[in-house]
Amino acid sequence: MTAHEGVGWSRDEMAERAAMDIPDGAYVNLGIGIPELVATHVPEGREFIYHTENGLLGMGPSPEPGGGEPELINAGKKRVTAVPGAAYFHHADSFAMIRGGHLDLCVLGALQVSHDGDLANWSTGGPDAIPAVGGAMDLVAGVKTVFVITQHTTKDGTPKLVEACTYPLTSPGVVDRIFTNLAVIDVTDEGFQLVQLAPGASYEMVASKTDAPIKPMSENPAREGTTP
Amino acid sequence: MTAHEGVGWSRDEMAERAAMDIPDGAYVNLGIGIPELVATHVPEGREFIYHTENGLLGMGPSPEPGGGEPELINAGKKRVTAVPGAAYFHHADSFAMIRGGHLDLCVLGALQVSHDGDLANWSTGGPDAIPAVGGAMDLVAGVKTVFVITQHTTKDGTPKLVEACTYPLTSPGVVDRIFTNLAVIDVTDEGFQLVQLAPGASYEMVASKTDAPIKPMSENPAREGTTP
Amino acid sequence: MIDKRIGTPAEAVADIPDGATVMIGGFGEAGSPIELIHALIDRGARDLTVVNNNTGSGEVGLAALIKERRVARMICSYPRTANSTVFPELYRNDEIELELVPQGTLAERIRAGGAGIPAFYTPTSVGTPLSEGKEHRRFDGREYVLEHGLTADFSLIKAKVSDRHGNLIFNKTARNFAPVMAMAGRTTVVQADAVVDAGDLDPECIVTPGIFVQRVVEVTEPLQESELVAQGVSYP
Amino acid sequence: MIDKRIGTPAEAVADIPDGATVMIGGFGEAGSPIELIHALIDRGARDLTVVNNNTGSGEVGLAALIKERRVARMICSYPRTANSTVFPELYRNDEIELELVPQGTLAERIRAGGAGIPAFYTPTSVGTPLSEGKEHRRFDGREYVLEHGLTADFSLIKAKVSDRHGNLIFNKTARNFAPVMAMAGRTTVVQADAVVDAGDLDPECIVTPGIFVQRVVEVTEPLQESELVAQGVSYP
Repeated sequence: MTAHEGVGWSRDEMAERAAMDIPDGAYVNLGIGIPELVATHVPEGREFIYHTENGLLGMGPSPEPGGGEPELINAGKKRVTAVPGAAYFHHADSFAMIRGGHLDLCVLGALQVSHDGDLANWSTGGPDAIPAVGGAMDLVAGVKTVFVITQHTTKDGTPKLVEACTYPLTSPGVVDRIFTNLAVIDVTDEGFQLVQLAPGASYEMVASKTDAPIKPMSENPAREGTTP
Repeated sequence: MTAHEGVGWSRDEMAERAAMDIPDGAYVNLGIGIPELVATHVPEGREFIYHTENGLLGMGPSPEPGGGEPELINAGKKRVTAVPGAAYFHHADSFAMIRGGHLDLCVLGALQVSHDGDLANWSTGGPDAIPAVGGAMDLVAGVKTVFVITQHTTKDGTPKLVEACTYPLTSPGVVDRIFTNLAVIDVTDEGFQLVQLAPGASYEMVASKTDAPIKPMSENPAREGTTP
Repeated sequence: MIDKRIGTPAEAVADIPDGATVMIGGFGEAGSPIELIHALIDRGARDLTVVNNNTGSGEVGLAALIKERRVARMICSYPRTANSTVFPELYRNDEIELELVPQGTLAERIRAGGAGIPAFYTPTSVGTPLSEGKEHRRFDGREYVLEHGLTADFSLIKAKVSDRHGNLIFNKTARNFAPVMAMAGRTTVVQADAVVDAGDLDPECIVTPGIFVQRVVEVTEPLQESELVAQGVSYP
Repeated sequence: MIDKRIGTPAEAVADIPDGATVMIGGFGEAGSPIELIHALIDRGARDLTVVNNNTGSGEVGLAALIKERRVARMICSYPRTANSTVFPELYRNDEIELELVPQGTLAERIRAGGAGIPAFYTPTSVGTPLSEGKEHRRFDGREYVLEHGLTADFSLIKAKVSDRHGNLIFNKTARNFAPVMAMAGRTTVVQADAVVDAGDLDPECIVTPGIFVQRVVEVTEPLQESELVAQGVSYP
């Protein structure tokens, strides 16, 4: 049930595609995992300022392997750098930025996204799972635009884009746009709206791997490729 | 009705007497007026750190007349200095210190103090008065020990220590000790308790100028001169 | 490239409309963005709600804005100070509205507004006329009053140095309300004594990170309110 | 003379009793006051409630405190991280209690506790299992949940430099929770890489003013958690 060879975007291409939709000058928070790769794909002529919730605005690229400092890390606890114009601050100020609506955009991973924009990305709710929420609930509650980057399905082919999340929610109704290995999809008032297909992917393929209705591009061509 | 010549403490002596009751190492906020004079009377061997609510911990003495800077001022908007070890911070952090119970002591002026410890020091409530509260309500709500320095009566002889305040309250039940030109008086669970008489003042004089019962020292000699 | 610099105070306040809520930094004259306030007077916006700890002094800066009848309503803690005559006169004549807020509650309401906190409980003002009609509630046996976050359409503040990202440092007790007002303003306009390049400020010492700032104007030798008042200057 | 210096980590934590609530700074290893935590292990206090963003890694620092069964209850946002095995095992065996709090709510609850705010409303966690059973309320048409301030008997934090008054500066992202925990601890104990005289720090750059600090211990070359974990070190 995995995507065919040569079909769709790689993790890196998904991140690159998401970066294309971030406006110049945006203040951006990147979640752990594929979202972290977005930082390596700033489109020509644009400048983003990356926020990491553990107290740094102006996060720069990873240091050389083996380099960096243990007290200069990102939210994923990986070593990072700081760009000229960076600022350090404490956790309450950092989440004041988030909760107060000062960040333009965040890019998060997902376990499930519903066609109402509900996001589940912190817990499978399993009896043996150690619940761990971090800053995800704060980010979706406060950041103006929420992007999700995720594989279109789990490894065993189960759709992650669904009518209703079965996992515990991170927040209801918060996701604006989803970047998967197969497509770019908006969450609209009428549910999922296909915005763009990955190379080799078809509407039928995307629809068959999505557990909720999804409108093809032709029904709403004006939206294609726009930034929410 | 004013105090007799040679009787009682001057404004400066009242401030000096109050300073004697501030423990070594205390973090102290001084209100506008006579309380400001306390800063000039730090007893030998003690170190106090003065907080001014407009964003400075470690306020130092006034600069030379004509000196100082317009952007280094105290809560009374007078020019001050900063001591070695001082720190600047913003208003929300400053009042977090106050409201959060981090200041040991404040010294405030008063219009009236009741024998329950109610303080009125921000408004006469008159129809033409411009109400102005500043930080007084925050200070008495948050600071551990509240001292009041005030003349024992108004200029026309009306008592300022009363059974019930007639002016709008700053807060009910907050005053611990009062330093007047005639006496040092504690506010106890049983009302006013005389702690010390100023030179030339008698219990009868103090009692006659106080509009509430006041216990003489002999009833509770152990309290004399102690710090609350 | 991110560059928040704007050429003049006039351009920086050109879109402040009638009826706007405007936070203005400063505690007395310390931190008062006097050139931005004068530009706002020139701009002509009326019916403003202004948040400031005081009401200005003399007939310059905030006092001049009030004197020109641009302010319908003041939210402040201490509307009378030395040389403050403009506000008292209008207030006694019922020509300006006043919401009196304890200073710490004012600072916390502004921070809350900027931090996405709609309301909080505080012990300050319980048992006084200033908490009358407000919701009270006990926590752990003590009484508190509910207060609401404050936000503004525009915040006008003064900094010592800004970089092109809007990262700010301040001068001594001129810092006062500026950092929290920067958080609470949907558009925060800064006048800075100096504007430098990104990276020129120590990232450990930045007080207000640039995310809270939208516009920066360099005003290299700002007027000092007390000097103007001493000279009897009246603006405009 | 005000001098908050204490000779050793052991002396600095010698009065932490059984059953205490202890806030411990750090986000992962960055800012973790590892020498103070090890001193707390040596001290032997049990039945602690510990507030930290995580639960430590390997078998040193916070993870070692948990492994020694000193922690009855953790309040944190993210109890599993790389090399975090101690907490998960105890949690699955019902040997430790967990209060899971969103990271921003945790930071704000700690700040509120330190600022004398008993409770506040936040949009975070509305519509999720983490707000179940909590009071909800609408402001301006949006739903919020009531959260309470957090205080601690002791806060243990790490700073880069302290002066003898307890004024602190931090190192990069090791700052994280330390400033708010310093506010919320009735007794705040700091381990600093260096302790200097009053006046040696720039008063404009002090992050935590000394009023929030009660004790300072100099630990000139602090252990680094990730190095110890890589070496397979287990404390004690």
